[in-house]
Amino acid sequence: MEQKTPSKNNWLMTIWRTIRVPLLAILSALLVGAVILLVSGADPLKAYAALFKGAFGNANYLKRTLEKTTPLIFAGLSVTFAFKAGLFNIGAQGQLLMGAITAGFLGFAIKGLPPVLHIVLALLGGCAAGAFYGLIPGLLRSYSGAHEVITTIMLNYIAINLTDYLADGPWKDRSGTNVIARLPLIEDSARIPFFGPVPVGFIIAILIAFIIWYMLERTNFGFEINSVGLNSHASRYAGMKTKLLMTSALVVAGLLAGFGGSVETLGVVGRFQPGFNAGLGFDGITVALLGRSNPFGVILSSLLLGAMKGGANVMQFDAKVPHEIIDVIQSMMLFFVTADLVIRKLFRIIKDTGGEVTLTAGWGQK
Amino acid sequence: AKPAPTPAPAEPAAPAEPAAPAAATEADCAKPEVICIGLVTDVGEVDDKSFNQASWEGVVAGGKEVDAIVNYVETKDAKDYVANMQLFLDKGYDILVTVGFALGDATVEAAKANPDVKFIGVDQFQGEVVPNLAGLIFDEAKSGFLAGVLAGKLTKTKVVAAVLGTDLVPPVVNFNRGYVAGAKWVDPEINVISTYHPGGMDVAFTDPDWGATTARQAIGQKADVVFGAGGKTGNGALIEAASNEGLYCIGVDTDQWETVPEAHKCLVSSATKAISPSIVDLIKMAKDGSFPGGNYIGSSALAPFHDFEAIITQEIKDALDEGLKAYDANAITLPEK
Amino acid sequence: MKTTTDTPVLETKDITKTFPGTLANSKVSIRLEQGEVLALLGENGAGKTTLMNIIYGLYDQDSGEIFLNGEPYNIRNPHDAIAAGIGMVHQHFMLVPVFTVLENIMLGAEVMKGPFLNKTQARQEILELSNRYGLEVDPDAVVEDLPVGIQQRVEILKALFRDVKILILDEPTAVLTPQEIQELFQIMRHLTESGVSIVFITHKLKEVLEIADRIVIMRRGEVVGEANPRQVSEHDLANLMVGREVSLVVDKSEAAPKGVQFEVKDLVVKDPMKGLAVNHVSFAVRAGEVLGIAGVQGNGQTELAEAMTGLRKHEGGTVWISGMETPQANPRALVEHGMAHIPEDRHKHGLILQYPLTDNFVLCTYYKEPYSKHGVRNKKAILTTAEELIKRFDVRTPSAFISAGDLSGGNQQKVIVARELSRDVSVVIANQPTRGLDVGSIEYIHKTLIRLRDEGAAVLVISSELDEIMSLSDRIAVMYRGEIVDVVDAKQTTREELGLLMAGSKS
Amino acid sequence: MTVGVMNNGKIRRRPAWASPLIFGVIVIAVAVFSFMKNPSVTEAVMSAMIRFAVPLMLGALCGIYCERAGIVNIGIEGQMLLSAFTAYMTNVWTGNLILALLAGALTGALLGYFLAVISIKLKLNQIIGGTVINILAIGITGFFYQVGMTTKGKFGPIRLGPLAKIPLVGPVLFNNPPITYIAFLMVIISHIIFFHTRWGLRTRAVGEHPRAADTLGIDVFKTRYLNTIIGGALAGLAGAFLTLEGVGTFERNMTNGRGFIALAVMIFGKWNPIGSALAALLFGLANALQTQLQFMGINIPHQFIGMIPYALTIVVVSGFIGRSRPPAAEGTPYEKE
Ligand SMILES: Nc1ncnc2c1ncn2[C@@H]1O[C@H](COP(=O)(O)OP(=O)(O)OP(=O)(O)O)[C@@H](O)[C@H]1O
Ligand SMILES: Nc1ncnc2c1ncn2[C@@H]1O[C@H](COP(=O)(O)OP(=O)(O)OP(=O)(O)O)[C@@H](O)[C@H]1O
Ligand SMILES: [Mg+2]
Ligand SMILES: [Mg+2]
Repeated sequence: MEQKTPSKNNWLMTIWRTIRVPLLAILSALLVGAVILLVSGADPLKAYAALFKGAFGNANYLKRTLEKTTPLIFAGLSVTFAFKAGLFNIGAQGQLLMGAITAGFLGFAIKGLPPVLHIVLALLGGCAAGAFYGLIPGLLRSYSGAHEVITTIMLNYIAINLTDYLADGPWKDRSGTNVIARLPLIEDSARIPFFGPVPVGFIIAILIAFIIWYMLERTNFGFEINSVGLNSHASRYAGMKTKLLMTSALVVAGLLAGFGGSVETLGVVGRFQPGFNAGLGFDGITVALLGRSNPFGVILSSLLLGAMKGGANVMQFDAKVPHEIIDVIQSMMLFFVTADLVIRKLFRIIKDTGGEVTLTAGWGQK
Repeated sequence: AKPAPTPAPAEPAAPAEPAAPAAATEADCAKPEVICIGLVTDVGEVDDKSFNQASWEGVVAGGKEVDAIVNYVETKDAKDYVANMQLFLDKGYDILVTVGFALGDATVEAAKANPDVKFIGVDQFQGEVVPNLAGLIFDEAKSGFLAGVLAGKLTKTKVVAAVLGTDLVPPVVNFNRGYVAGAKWVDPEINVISTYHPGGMDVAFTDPDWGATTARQAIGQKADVVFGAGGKTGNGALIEAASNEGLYCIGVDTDQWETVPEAHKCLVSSATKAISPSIVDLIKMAKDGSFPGGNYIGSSALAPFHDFEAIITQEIKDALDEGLKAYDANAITLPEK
Repeated sequence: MKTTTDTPVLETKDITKTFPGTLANSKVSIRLEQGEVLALLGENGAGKTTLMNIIYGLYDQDSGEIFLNGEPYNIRNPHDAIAAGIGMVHQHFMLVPVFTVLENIMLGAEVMKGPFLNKTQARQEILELSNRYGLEVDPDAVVEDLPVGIQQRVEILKALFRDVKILILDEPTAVLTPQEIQELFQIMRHLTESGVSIVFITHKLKEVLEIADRIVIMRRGEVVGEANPRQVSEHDLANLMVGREVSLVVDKSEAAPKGVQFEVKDLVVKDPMKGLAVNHVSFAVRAGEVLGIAGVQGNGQTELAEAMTGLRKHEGGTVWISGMETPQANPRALVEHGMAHIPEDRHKHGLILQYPLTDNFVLCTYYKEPYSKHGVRNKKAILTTAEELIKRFDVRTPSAFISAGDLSGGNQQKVIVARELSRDVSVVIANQPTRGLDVGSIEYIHKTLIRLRDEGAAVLVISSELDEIMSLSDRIAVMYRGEIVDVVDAKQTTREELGLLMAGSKS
Repeated sequence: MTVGVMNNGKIRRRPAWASPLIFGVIVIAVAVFSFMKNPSVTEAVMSAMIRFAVPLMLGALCGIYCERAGIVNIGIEGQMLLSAFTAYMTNVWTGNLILALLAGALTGALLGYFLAVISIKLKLNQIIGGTVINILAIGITGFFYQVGMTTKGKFGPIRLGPLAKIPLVGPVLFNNPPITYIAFLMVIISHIIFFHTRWGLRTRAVGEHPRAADTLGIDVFKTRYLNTIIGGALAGLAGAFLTLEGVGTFERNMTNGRGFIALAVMIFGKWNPIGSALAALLFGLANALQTQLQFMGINIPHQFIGMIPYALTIVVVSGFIGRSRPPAAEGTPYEKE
């Protein structure tokens, strides 16, 4: 639900209004981080300069930051979409893995396809695998009442086991030079290319975010998803197929996560390898919350997180700061960005009227 | 909280000692007369009490020998291997140590692209020879076998256990294959109960509670020797064994007498692979121009018995010698996994 | 039962309270004398509940003061109010649905035995209370399983369980049957005799005249007058409240029914707790007539309505619209067949409270043109419709973008009525359509229902309000224990006859 | 006044612990049977079950206290991790296990207070609050943890006199270290608190319908604060279990998702202490069984064995326990106008 502000005065002002609180929040988080850095004897300015350099300093760094941002956007969108239907998708991790391994398999197993076709095919496969992996908790939730938080956590572990098995068993790279559990390299025809320093996967992610936004805001399907999330009884009364909708919300969520996994395999890693996608699903939750369950917010928050992840090693290298500090700063950012109230008090900003955001309240809908 | 990335004494995880040789700094790495050695860890910390740490200790010790500036970067995301190597290459480092099989591809590529820089790839088997890249590999099954023989000799219940990290990486599997073979070589009747951690790569080596509980479960069914092979997961198993009377435990990778003091009560020995000394050797070879491309096999053996010297009878020592001979003569067949 | 003393037990002075966009109370001053029943009248959104919530410490007033027995008393929270002997039965139940009756009643006033709850003794006390006042409940039933009428009893028992000196009853009669209302009045008299003072809020003018000692009338946040129940008529009160002339009787022409437009054949609904909630019910409604279904709450009307409107699966029977059998449990198909449904529970089924009014107005038709085209929503068309309906149905709201949850209950009901009755409909099922509404709104909704009848719709009104049933219906079916026991002609029946049928004694 | 009302609405409701209990009975039956065939293995599996279950049980209890009062806590993982760390550090510094235990519980309580402030005072999204705790805990522990510290020991088992002599039950239940006993005790105490005391009744009311509770003079904020703090202390105990009883030492990230599993356990047990305890035991059993299958050398890829606990949970949750309904007001800040 977006809130309408009828007055259309200065759009610059409007943008400033919407971003000033998050900006100040980021600033506050960096300040807290600086204090910790100072206490531990490091030079915060140097550290932050290194962090920034590592994230955006040259084309290579920028490229890496965008590479790191891409899967976050997908995972964040996945969590967001489920939120909208009142469901808490902790399963993005598993869905992402399923997508990643399927795309990785299609990427190496199919030979001799023209590039674009091969990429599309592998992406479709990855999306389908993710969607399927969202379908399971969706069906269980709708038709047996099993809570999606439990089932998706469990499915995450099952996905890890399953992909480990495949990577160490039937789909293992059996070439002489390989000894470890992983799939063979994908064919060149399946590699998602770059557009200058910008990974094409990143562009796809932005596009998908826009599509999701449009879907949620402008289409009947989005309206139905939102309705089910807010009041499933009233949605049924209004003639919506609530069980089907909840199931499809998790299917779409799974598809998005699977998409992210595929893009990761085809665009960044080049093969499926256990451990290469660790933690992305949970980062998706962070990103979704930080982005306030808004697809554009998800893009921004993914960029922020992606930059921090991208710059972390340079910060460690140049400023001799352990990268754990990144976690501390990240959690502070999450805190301040969501703690409008604190920021507004701190910086004496009066509350804008409206602009209330609905996030999920608890374990999805009751 | 980490050992300082400057030259430091070779003690594990000792605090920084800022005395840099010849007052050279990292900025001088590009100069030919200044030797700089960089280390890129596998996902994990440089003080992981395991192969990252052992490698770093090797780098520090080697750096001392050749008067070099040393530094490390910890990898947080597996996708950053290349980027992390590039950090050193951009600064003009001369020797790069990359730790772990997972960095293998990235290291080969970097070595090919930077023929003037020497690369040491720990645990990286080389399929083809790149002259400036030495793949430091070990015969883990060998020290595993010796551990198995030791266990087979020490057990009274005829049940010995192994608590292992993941089987997704060969070293762990090889340790276990050797261990099983060793115990059975002593007495085919011995029941070897071994378990791999059921989780993925990201947790398999960092789950000491699982290791401890699993060791306990093995001890409960009469296992009296526990082989803990799997980073911190294995360490959990060692510590659990130490809290029981009359049990023995065997560590892995390095001499764990140094890294897991909580296990002193049971730690008879460790199935080591000599990561640190081999790295020191390779660094020295890099300096005097005898750097070997291709695979470089480091030694693997049992660590000293420390406090248990008295218990290790001559008979056991003989058996170990005999076993080693049999192993070297390829007279031992290892089980599948 | 007024025993006049000099100082009122409760007095408010110039209470003002604003919500974002709404002035809910503006300098409200009222007095409550010892042992009297003070009725508070006012249209929906007049600010009655707000004032009571302030007195009870649930809201903080922006300005103004409260006096208890002449002393200024700062009520910061309900705890203070309870300490001062104030009890309140809230308009929207304040019951924990998953708790038992017993737990709900003892909550906050627990009976203890050492560190533990003494449920045995509490049960005893509750049974005594309920015997004394004739408020029969099973202390161990879970509240959410109970029909609303019984939940209301629990609310009243809750107040009685704590000795109160001042009792606030906010629309307690909205969900009660006539008999239950009489018994409530009995209790109220009993209480005032023992010195308790009562504030009584209702929209039913008959009740006010029957029980009140004094009437205070509010409109748009202000006190606009005071009346003596012995000197005014219902008509006067209605006009005072709404500020214009209202007609209390539904003026309708003779019905001109045509063919059967809506039919229910042999409908069976099972309920895990009730067995056959709807027991082989059949009836037909013709185009151009209003069939009322009367019955005491809890006799299967809810289940019947839910089954007919597709909200619930039924175990047997069929539902026909214009000669076509409709599919089971499929509200969308029914809408497509031309059914409008005003649901009993507006918060659960009727509205998505977080949505703006715009979206709520098209909740059932969002997928149709012009509200959407090829699956894409047309927000402009939705807004146009919303603004038109707000005007046409006199919904009191600052804008069409306000969340439905921020409207007063009466206005929420209007939104639903507007949505359902503005469509092209052939069958209208209105379940308790005017519950909690003020006379002005009731008048409007009744008129609309009759207009739809005259335009040829088959109208089914389910209500526990006998007056409403009698004045709207052309024929009246009476439900008792899941069955329709009789269908009578509205013009020929009497309240007494209906009352007997509803009580299960077939004439 | 009862005219025509068909029923006062009494339906048979299955208590939350009913379905886990059915499993419990089955498990006991199987255990007794296998005990007669192979006592030591059965004992070992049962003991391992309990050990796996204890941190889950305490974590789930934490969740129950918070959520029954209306506060969603997905920060259990972080609370456990940080408490494990402080308990460990206290043990290192003082060598006093009791002090260390208290430090762990206190840390958990402090983080509980932090979550309470975030969700009650600042009215932030509670899931964010929990996430902040999780990330913060990883950062802080990683940053401050130093390798090379050792503790003097960990809690050992306390035999409960003659009880410990009962076959099977004795060694499994009555020969455990203190935190295990505390966990079981807390399950029972919590059950009594929630369903038989004033505090519990009020807490549940606050979690279901805070406004109703408020109208009855119950201090919603205070109730939420205290429960979240108590819950935090329990998560702290779970963390302390890992470092003081389970393993005896700390490692980065050693919770490895147990906090999240605890949440699943809580939901599985339908927000009921006894139900959750049984669910935790079921989970522990599945874990112990998968280890045992590997011990037995069952020849299927261990990943499939590793899936067992998770697959089993899904089957159980979807087939047997049906819908679990969270406290209605959970996750929403309470506001007074
Ligand atoms: N919590 C709230 N937030 C915003 N507006 C509110 C709130 N509570 C009441 N209002 C508004 O204040 C006005 C007075 O509401 P109140 O509930 O007091 O009316 P009422 O006289 O009780 O009406 P009804 O007869 O429908 O119960 C209404 O316009 C209502 O929408
Ligand atoms: N915090 C709130 N924010 C927004 N709207 C609210 C809030 N609290 C209550 N409301 C809405 O304001 C209206 C008035 O609330 P209140 O609790 O006073 O009910 P009421 O007016 O007495 O009941 P009725 O629904 O019969 O009018 C209700 O419709 C309610 O949904
Ligand atoms: Mg009201
Ligand atoms: Mg109102």
